[in-house]
Amino acid sequence: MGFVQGVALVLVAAVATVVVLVRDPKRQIFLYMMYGLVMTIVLAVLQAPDVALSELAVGSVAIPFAVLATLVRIEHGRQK
Amino acid sequence: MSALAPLALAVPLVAAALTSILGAFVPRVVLTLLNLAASIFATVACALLARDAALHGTVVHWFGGWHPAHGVSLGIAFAVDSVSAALAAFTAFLTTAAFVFAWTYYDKDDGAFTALMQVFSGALIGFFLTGDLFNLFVFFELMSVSAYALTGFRSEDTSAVQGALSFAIVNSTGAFLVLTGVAMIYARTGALLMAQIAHAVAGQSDPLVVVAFALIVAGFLVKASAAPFHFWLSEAHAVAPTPLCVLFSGIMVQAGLYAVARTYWSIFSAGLAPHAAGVRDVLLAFGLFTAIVGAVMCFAQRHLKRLLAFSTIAHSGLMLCAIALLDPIALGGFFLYVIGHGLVKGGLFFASGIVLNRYSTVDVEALRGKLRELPWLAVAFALGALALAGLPPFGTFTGAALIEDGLSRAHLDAVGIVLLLAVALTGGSVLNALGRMTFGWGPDPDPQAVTPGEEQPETDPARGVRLVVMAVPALALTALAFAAGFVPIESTAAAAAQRFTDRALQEAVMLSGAAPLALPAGPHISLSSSIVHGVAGALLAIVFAALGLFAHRIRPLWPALKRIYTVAMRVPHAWHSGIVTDYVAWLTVGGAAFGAAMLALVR
Amino acid sequence: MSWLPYVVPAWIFVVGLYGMATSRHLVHLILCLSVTQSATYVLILMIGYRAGATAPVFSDVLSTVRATDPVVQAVTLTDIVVGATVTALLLAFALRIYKTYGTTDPQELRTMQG
Amino acid sequence: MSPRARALVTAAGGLALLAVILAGFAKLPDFGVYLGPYGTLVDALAPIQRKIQNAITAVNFDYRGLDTMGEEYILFAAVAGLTLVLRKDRAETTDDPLPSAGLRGSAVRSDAVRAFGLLGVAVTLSFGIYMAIHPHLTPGGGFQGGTITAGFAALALVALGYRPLKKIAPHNRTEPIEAVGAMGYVAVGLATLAAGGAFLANTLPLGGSGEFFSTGTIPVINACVAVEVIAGFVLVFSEFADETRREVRDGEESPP
Repeated sequence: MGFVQGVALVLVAAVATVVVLVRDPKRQIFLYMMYGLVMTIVLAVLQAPDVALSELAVGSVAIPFAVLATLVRIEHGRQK
Repeated sequence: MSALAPLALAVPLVAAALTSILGAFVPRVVLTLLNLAASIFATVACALLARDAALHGTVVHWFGGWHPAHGVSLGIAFAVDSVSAALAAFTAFLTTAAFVFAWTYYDKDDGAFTALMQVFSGALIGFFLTGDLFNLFVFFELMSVSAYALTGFRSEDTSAVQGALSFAIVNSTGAFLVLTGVAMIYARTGALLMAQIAHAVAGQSDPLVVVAFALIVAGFLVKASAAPFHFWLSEAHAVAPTPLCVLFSGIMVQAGLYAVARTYWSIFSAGLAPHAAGVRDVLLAFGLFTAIVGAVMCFAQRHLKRLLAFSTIAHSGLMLCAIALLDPIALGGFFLYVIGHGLVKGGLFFASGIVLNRYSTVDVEALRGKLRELPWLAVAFALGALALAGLPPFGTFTGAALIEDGLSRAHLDAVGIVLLLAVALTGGSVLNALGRMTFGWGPDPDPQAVTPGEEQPETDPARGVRLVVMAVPALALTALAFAAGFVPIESTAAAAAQRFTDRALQEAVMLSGAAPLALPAGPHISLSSSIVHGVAGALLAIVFAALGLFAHRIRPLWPALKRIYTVAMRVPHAWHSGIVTDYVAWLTVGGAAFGAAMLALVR
Repeated sequence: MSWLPYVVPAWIFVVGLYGMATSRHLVHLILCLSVTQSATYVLILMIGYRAGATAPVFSDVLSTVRATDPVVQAVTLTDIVVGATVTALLLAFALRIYKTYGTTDPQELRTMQG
Repeated sequence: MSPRARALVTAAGGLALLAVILAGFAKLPDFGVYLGPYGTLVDALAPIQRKIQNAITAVNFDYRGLDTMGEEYILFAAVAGLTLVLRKDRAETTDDPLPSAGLRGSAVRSDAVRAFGLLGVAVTLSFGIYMAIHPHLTPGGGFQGGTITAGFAALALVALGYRPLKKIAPHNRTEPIEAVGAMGYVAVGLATLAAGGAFLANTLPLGGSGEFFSTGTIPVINACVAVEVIAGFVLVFSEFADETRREVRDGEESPP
């Protein structure tokens, strides 16, 4: 196993743990976007460029968009 | 003939997309007719496939024309044997009945419900027919996702979406377990075609194979609602639209069990056969536990759809025990039981749908005495209840008789008695509810008891022709369940199950292009010795119902009885907390226990 | 000990489950589910990886360099896209639950008890 | 269970599950060793059998095309369910509309934001479409290109506001388009079946390696997937955007 792969794998496990343990979704979602980026790197070093591109689009754009919209809506409800 | 296999999948899927495209433009009756035609086509196509597979052996369709070369498959194949085709045909048949019921049940429907139902049905058909492990997973996911969407469909009901969320979270986690197991076995074998994997793992039973097997089976047991993975089922059933409940209880849960049998017999038996006793013990323990939990919880329900859902859990436990025996005749009993139970449970769910439509509630206590207006419906409920308890000649009896035969040959008569009590208790629960709904019997409801959430009527009460259209599928399924008992199919079912377990033949047909073989004549099976068993089940059901309805009249004993019952039920009630995070916790524990038990016993 | 890298997907899977079971917010729960799912991607791609190999995308001339397994990549590719839409579906459920019950804490939702 | 009990139960169960899984993982081939044969064969055969340069695309749309057809329908079902739940919800819930807040960032949207947004939309759109239509030649394809192209919808929402997107992609148009994409995939399978081949058999001429019109049915199927994915994600984005801006119906941006 190469050095880069080792680092990327350790990093993704660490970020996953942090994403799970941060309980406030408003902060969690930014960590989740970061997790998406780290995951993209892992997939790229595993020689899967197609998958990495998908993960980039999904993990850092699509899901965060939907989550932020949901949180905005919930926040609005809380303010009332 | 092999072209029928992809058509049985493609036609429902095309109908679904067409329904979605045309939904806004064409009248509803056209959509209904289109979808009825598609479902009937799928039913007939799968029935023809089943017949062909019985007469000439496994029907194989290589998608994309990718025939395997040198024992290695590049593509995906449908491997249609008479059992999988029969179950696919039953799926399409139940879907047809559900479309008939839904025809007048919903006042308006923009096509989305119909389209999703059709996708769900197509997914199940693909799930039964495929001979490729990853493709099995894809159809598993497709079935699940369309089911989540359909459960959330009635989102005007306050609790529908909550049930859909629990359903989706728990089942998605189960799917990840399956995928992990598939990945592990792929790492070992470099193959995804079941026959090819089996060929590659022959003789291997090291921890990788055992854990891969355990994870795949645990994931499918989530769908099969085996305890402690079962919590989602009662919530999904309580809130799902009635026509969907028929498919959930009638075939979706059983599809999970079918996948357990398929995974074992088509793939892992190649490696695990020398350790079959360990596999049997673990599956049997989970099956028994499921049957007991389901039956006990079933009796405690006053929400009719939840009651039926817990009865499905209990019967799923029975069916898991049938598979656990790893015995072809008991497996044949399982296949027959799927059909018999599906017909009976379908009839009961349609009947409760009519109750919900008419009285806007399925709370048994709120319905006290009301069913007197609809005596034919009360009779349908009563017949369904007795059929659940295994009364001959209902279809459930034939299946249970074969399972019982397998149990006694394995010297597990005690297990048979527990299972008999469990199914009798589910029948008794329905009779208990029926006594209250029809005659107003039973103690007054406990004011402190939790009242089930208010049900929103699914539509306006139906009268006249609309009521008849709803009554037809309800009564027809019960009548078919009755008639099924007169079809002398038990010997054929045993032969088909025998063929289902013949891995060497599957490998030869799939990988080496050997000619498939017609079904041999089945063993002679005598059902007459089981009749006592079936009648005893029905009598026990009546006793259980009588206890529920009249125990309060035994004045001196009643307070003590009630107290014992309340205390005893505290644990299972607390366990079914309604909190999805609890369910994830139990899934984790259950998955670990299942895997650890497999590792410990299969060596 | 060359299987040590496989600890990573196993850990992500279990830690995701732990996050789901202890969650106090539906959105958090759904994101944890998505983390659990991502464990399967890592596992599957690790299984198809071949040391020193390139991606299975070939330029004009067929190269003699070995490539990684395209099957696992195809499988993961579709799974990621599908996983995203399922996550979106779950978020829609969460939103609806919030509007109905006024809470996002799964542990306060116990109407289905019993 | 109390939160504490639940955490303990899950931690214990999770550790046990971890041990079970690792007991199996310990027998996996060493990391970096791939034994095959499936992937090795596809790598060797795809460029010859299908004149294709991207073996992943060959697996997705040819060797294992049925899987992808199933995945298409998963997408279809998830999006249909999502629109049903959210839309029904908006039609029925009675709570007050949102104030002028939300993702689009409010009424004060400067020209600079608009300009950069437009630029972003143009770049994403062209990159996404480029990726979507060249799956057989380079990394990319209907799924990846589709998601990135649909990302333009998200950007357009943030930068330009809501109405332009609704004009380009109103729901009543996007939904049938999505279904057409899904149905197109099955239709290709049915066509090859009718032509006497197997379902999803690649019966079109394969062309020369590296040409745009090559690899037979793969570009056709890919186009269906791209259409479905783009339409699906546009629907997802605009449905969620709808949630954050209910004031449109009765507020500032209603048509004059």
